[in-house]
Amino acid sequence: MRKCSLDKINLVFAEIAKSSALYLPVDQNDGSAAYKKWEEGTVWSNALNTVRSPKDFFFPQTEDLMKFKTSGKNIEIIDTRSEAEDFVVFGVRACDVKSFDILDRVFLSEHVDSFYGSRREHGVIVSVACTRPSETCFCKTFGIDPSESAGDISAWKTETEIFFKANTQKGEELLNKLSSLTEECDETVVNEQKAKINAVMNKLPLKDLNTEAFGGGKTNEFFNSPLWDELSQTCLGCGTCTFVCPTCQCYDIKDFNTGNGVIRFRCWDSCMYSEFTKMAHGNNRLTQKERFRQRFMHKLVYYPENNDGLFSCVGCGRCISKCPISMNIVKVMKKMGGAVNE
Amino acid sequence: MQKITREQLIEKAVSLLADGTVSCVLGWSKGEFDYDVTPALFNNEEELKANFVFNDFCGVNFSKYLISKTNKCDGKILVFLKPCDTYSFNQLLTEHRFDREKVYAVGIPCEGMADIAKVKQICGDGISSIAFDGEKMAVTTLYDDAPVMISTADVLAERCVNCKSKKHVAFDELMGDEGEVIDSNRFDEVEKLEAMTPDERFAFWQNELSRCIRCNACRDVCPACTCEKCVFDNPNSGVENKSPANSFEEKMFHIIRAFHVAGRCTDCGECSRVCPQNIPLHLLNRKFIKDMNEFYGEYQAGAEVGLRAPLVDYTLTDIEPGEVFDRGDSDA
Amino acid sequence: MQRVGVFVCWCGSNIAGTVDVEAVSEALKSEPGVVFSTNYQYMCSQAGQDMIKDAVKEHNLTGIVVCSCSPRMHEATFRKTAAAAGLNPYMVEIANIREQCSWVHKDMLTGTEKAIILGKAAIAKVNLNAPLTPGESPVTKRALVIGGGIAGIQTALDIADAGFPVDIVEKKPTIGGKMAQLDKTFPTLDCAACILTPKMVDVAQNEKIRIFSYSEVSEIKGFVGNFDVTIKKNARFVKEDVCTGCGACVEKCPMKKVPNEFNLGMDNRRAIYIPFAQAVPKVATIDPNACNMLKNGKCGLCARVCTAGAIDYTQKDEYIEEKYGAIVVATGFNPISMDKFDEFAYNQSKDVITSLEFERLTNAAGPTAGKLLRPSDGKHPHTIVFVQCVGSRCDACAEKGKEYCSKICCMYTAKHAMLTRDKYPDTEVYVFYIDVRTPGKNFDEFYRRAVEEYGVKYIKGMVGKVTPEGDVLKVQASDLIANKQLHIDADLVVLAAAIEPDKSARPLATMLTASMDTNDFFTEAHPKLRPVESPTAGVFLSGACQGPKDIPETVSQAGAAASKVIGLLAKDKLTGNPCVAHSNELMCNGCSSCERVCPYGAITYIDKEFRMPDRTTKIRRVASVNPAVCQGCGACTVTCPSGAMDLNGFANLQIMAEVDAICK
Amino acid sequence: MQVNEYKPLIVAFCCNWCSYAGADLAGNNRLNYPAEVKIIRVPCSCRVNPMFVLRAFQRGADGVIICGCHPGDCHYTSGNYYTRRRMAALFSMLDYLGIEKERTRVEWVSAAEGAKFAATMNDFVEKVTALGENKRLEDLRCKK
Amino acid sequence: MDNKEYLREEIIRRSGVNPSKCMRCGKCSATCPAYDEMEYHPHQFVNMVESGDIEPLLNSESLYKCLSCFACIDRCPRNVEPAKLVEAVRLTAIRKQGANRMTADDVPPIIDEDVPPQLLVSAFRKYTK
Repeated sequence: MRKCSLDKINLVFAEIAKSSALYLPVDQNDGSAAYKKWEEGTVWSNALNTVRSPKDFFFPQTEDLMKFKTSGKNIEIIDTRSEAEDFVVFGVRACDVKSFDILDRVFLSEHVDSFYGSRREHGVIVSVACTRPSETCFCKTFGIDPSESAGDISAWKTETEIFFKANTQKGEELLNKLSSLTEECDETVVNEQKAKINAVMNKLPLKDLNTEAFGGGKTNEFFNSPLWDELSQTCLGCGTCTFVCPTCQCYDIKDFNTGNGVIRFRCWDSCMYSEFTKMAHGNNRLTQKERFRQRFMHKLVYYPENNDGLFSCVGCGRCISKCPISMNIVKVMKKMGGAVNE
Repeated sequence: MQKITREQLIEKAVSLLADGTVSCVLGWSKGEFDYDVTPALFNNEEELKANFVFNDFCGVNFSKYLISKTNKCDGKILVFLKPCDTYSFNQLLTEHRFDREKVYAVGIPCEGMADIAKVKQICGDGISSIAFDGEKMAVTTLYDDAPVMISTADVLAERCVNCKSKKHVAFDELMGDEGEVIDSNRFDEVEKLEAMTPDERFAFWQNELSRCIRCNACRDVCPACTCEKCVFDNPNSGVENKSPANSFEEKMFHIIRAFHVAGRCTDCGECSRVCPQNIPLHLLNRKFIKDMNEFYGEYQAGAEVGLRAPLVDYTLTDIEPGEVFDRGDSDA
Repeated sequence: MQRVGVFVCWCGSNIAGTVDVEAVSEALKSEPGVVFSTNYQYMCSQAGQDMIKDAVKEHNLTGIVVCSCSPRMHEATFRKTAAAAGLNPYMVEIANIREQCSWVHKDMLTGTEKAIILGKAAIAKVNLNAPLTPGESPVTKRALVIGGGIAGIQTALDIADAGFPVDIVEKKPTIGGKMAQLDKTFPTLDCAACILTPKMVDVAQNEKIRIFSYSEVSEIKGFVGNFDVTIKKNARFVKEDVCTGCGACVEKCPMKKVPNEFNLGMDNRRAIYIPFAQAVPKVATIDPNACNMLKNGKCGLCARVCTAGAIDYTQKDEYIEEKYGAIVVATGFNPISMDKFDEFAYNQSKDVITSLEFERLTNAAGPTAGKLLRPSDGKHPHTIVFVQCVGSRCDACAEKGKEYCSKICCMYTAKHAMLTRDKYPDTEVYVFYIDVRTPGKNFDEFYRRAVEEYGVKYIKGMVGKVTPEGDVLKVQASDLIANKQLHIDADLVVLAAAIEPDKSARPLATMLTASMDTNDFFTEAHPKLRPVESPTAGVFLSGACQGPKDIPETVSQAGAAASKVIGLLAKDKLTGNPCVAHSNELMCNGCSSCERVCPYGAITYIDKEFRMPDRTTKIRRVASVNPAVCQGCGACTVTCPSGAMDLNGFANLQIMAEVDAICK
Repeated sequence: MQVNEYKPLIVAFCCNWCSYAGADLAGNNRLNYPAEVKIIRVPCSCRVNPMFVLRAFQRGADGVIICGCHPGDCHYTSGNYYTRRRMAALFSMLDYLGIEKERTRVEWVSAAEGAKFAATMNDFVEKVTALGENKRLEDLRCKK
Repeated sequence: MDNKEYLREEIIRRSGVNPSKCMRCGKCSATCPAYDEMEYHPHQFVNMVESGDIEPLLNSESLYKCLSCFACIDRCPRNVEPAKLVEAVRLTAIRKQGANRMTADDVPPIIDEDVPPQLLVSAFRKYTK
């Protein structure tokens, strides 16, 4: 374990930025924080929660898959794939780190998504233990420990200092680069910090929320539940929840006609949209209720069913704070879960 | 703190359910915390007593729901409308979007709604409870032992700071006393922008719109966006697009959306309320409203049912498109 | 995707001079969809057209692009060619490489480049063209004329002459209108009755013409060629077909004190009456507000004296439904009310009258049997003051009068002044004017005669005040040229009141979806080129309902309107322009924006049942365009936010494809 | 000299009854105007959807001009009055977003005004050329 | 802007009248009860203001002959409102240093039982800045 004083943090950033692009949460004028590329003078936000999750770094909202160049009646195909540059994402919360496992299981199992894969290889994640969990946090529900974040490097932040622990090869390498700026130390301070955080965790309003009721094999139990009508009745069908969600991974592949060619690109899609997974025969989910159900069934039942019980929600709380009508997975779990969550 | 209380509203709803005037109620349902309120249909007294809430966070404009809900609910549906909501209500009637006969509208006074983001900017994250008390709200967080006292006025949502009217322009029944149309400063922001140089304006919007994630919340919440199928969702429209692939498409979406609601937008402010990226979308709509007021005379969409919007109307002596710019600059 | 053939025209050297036609046809070969491309000296020539026809057969083309002169020149030609080759004529697109390319650009390179781009745009468009067939609608060979004044009469006669049945709807008990009330007509001074009444008789006797007098139009549905009109025949309590017009009932009627509107209330008529001797139809009418029998069941004299037994106190309003192919509006005008002009003491003194009242006073059939006598005391007036522009040419915000010039006042005032001096040389006649406007054949000569031969005193200036004092009217006016204020003791003051469209015009316009200007005059389809047609297809304008007019003008316009109607009724079918708007009902949400911008009222709304995604059905209000009425301007397509409205031949996607091709 | 090298791309929407005929007249009288102007024929100026204008800019146009009958002379009586309002609103909005106002224009050109058409186009091209490439409403994907 | 032009603008601004709307019908003069007292009649007033000869008007007695009965305003078919012009010119005149038409001292001698006090007051107001 190594530590460094927070007044030296910008030197650390500078050091990292030397060898690879560095992204970290920065305060925006509207009071929220967003990941920005670090350059001299950029200030690391104290807010850990960002509106957009760091999934963007590996699975961007839009990316080109291939191009067709047309001239007259001839078509030429251009492969747009290229090896990603090295980059570092600094200050990722434990829950967001967890979301990468969930995405990996989708993109890196048969067949490997080379776009995603290449970014995962070249990205180094420096996760930071939470200092001030929000009332919307419920990562514990999914067995995540915000004080023990699992990036390539785990970091802990106190009033004055920041502590680093490498968990992977990539992490080691990066930490070595910082050796001149950091010094070896023991874990006492960190342990105090952990204790602090866990103390807060036990005060959180959603601390008792649990997943007992859900998981693989529960399809029949929930699918036809009458409760879906009530839960979805005022859903606007916008994509906010899915787009701010760190684990939503659905995308659409579209062609854009540039006039002198075609760009085939993929972009995030949302199961809340009426056009989602539209096929030759039309839509297979015709009403908002069905789309709404799909999202939560996927997170709480289908995904665990195919991924040894792993839920595809990390309790980051983004959907809770951003949904225009404040309908969210917590409310769904409580309604559907019945007694266990009351 | 709202003048009208949860209890009064429940009482009203219960009595209307009881005498069969209405068969269901469109209202606010309490959430996990004291501020996350969800619109919901209530069918009976029990549900109301259990979940109905009314507080400074009930900003949702119900008007648009009437389009779908009037078909769902047999018998009349009771809807509580804040003054600004009544304008959307009228505009939707103007466009024949729902059956007036199937709605029983109760106008309720509104003291302005709070913006939770502003609250959090003052007392930080981790809110465990909010108690309403006169002009103030007591906010308790996980991190301070004593509640922080915040005056409601300081955390009013932008649209309420610049409230354009406390008058109900449509209702079957009015609770509390009738307010007046207010001449607000809602165009000041627009004027500030007009005063900037084109480069500054471009930079401003570039920065704002670049945050757009095309979640469509602004569109889907908008009481003026009631198309059966939006051009941006329609593969045959020629302009369909699902994501802001680049700065052009960000602009394209927001310009066209603003243009499509121009003259129909009542400036209810829902778009800005729901934007997860806090893009000041109301500044686009208000630009159109301000322009039309200046070019073609004062016009408030939804002020009456059946009004003719500026863009579906004309006079023989309208301003020429070439003249609009200099005007803008001179206003500056 | 179509199989497109491209035909580049040299137009001799007109195009080939600055455009390398060879290069163009070569370049366009490789465009998507193009299967054949060639060029030729004169595409529009027989040989050229044959070339196209052969190519269509040989390469079984489904679309044709001709790069040539302006489509305004030869689009029709090549559409015919396509049709002859068995293609739908609307599968042809023209790239205008002459007027908009070779003729405006000097050097070969730029010319050729641009020609290629224009060609590409046309190809991109034609690839999205769809065969169009013009809608056809039958024509009801019957015309409706609303208003039985000289305008309506003339129009009806002309249409009937051409052999088409015409109905006239007149709200008064008789046709004839204002002209029937006039004495003489300027500038020829022949008596109005002498020239009008024969025409009225013609109308009555023409078996092609039906007169609905004492009737109004109550509802109009349908569109050009197919109007469904409901006519309300007000109960006149006299059986029209039985009444002989002998007038015995009128003689006997005890209710003698009913103001006679035909003489503008200057004398009285009975409760049962015939407006005037030459009325058509010459049928009595009972005024329900005056008749004792109808009011309280007492009297019934007329029924007893009527040998024909035409009186029927139980008669009810009758509604008649009729189909028409064309409608002519001839609702005419009225003098405006003088109430707002207290300064002229119109309401204080009987001796202050309007020019129309003056007409009656000098009319042999009038209240004074043609003798010019003061309404107050029946004395002969010795000093008469005429005031022009009363209520005409007022400032918009004055709210008293009208902004426009009423056009006829200058001439009839000159006429009145002249006639007065002619019949009664001992009278002093003053005319106060702001300007004297006498454009028109023999008009100015007429006015000069009034001044020079008849010694009418024309004074540049306005009357400011008229005060009745004893039996004289103190007139205070200004003489601007002498810069004096005049004080004249007049016996009679005649006001040339402005004229305004009849009150019935506005509601009628709404029924017809015909547009009106702010003064309630009907607007014409084009101010210069279509002056007698309203923008609404199948509706035509005749007479003063379109703007102030004198008799000759009215008559000529009436004829013009008739000829338009005849042109329409002569057709068996109307083939519309197929490039019309159509709404995609699945996307339309019935918001009514399109209806509001449609200048032709072509859009209506229907409730349609839809299967909803959740397998329920829902009734929705959706727009439907009447292709026979739509003219294809496209205003609706832009107003429609969902893009449910689109325009055949100029579809959103087609225009965007052109944009793309040009910007490539 | 670079400015002279640069050739802008202008899309002109012309109503069939007045402006398109005006353009033809310009041709008949051999009145030159830059070849950068490409005309698209529409039945009436009121057919021009703001989406077309943006589309043109997206695809690489540097200026868009809409020509219609003079107010009062519209073949469809009122079409150009709507155009006038729509485009006034749209242009004002584009200006508000910081898009150069010289890139958009509405002109009333009658069928008799061939000279005016040519003059207008010359002037417009000149103004747009002075501005240089359209950077603020461009879509890089459409660049060659 | 030369003085003549300036005066014209000033009068038009103060009166809020647009003299160019005048159609030369003379109805104002025709209605004017003070016509004979006046050297310049209402219609001339309008005409002169439009052509900018304000000087003669400023020095003319007519200014004080106008009774402000507003008959001309009421009757003018063009809404030109001549009386407002007269008023504007009068103001311009009396606003000049010491150009008051009437001073407090002038009042006592003309007090008269038969004259209602309001008349004096209003006259005083009208003739004094």
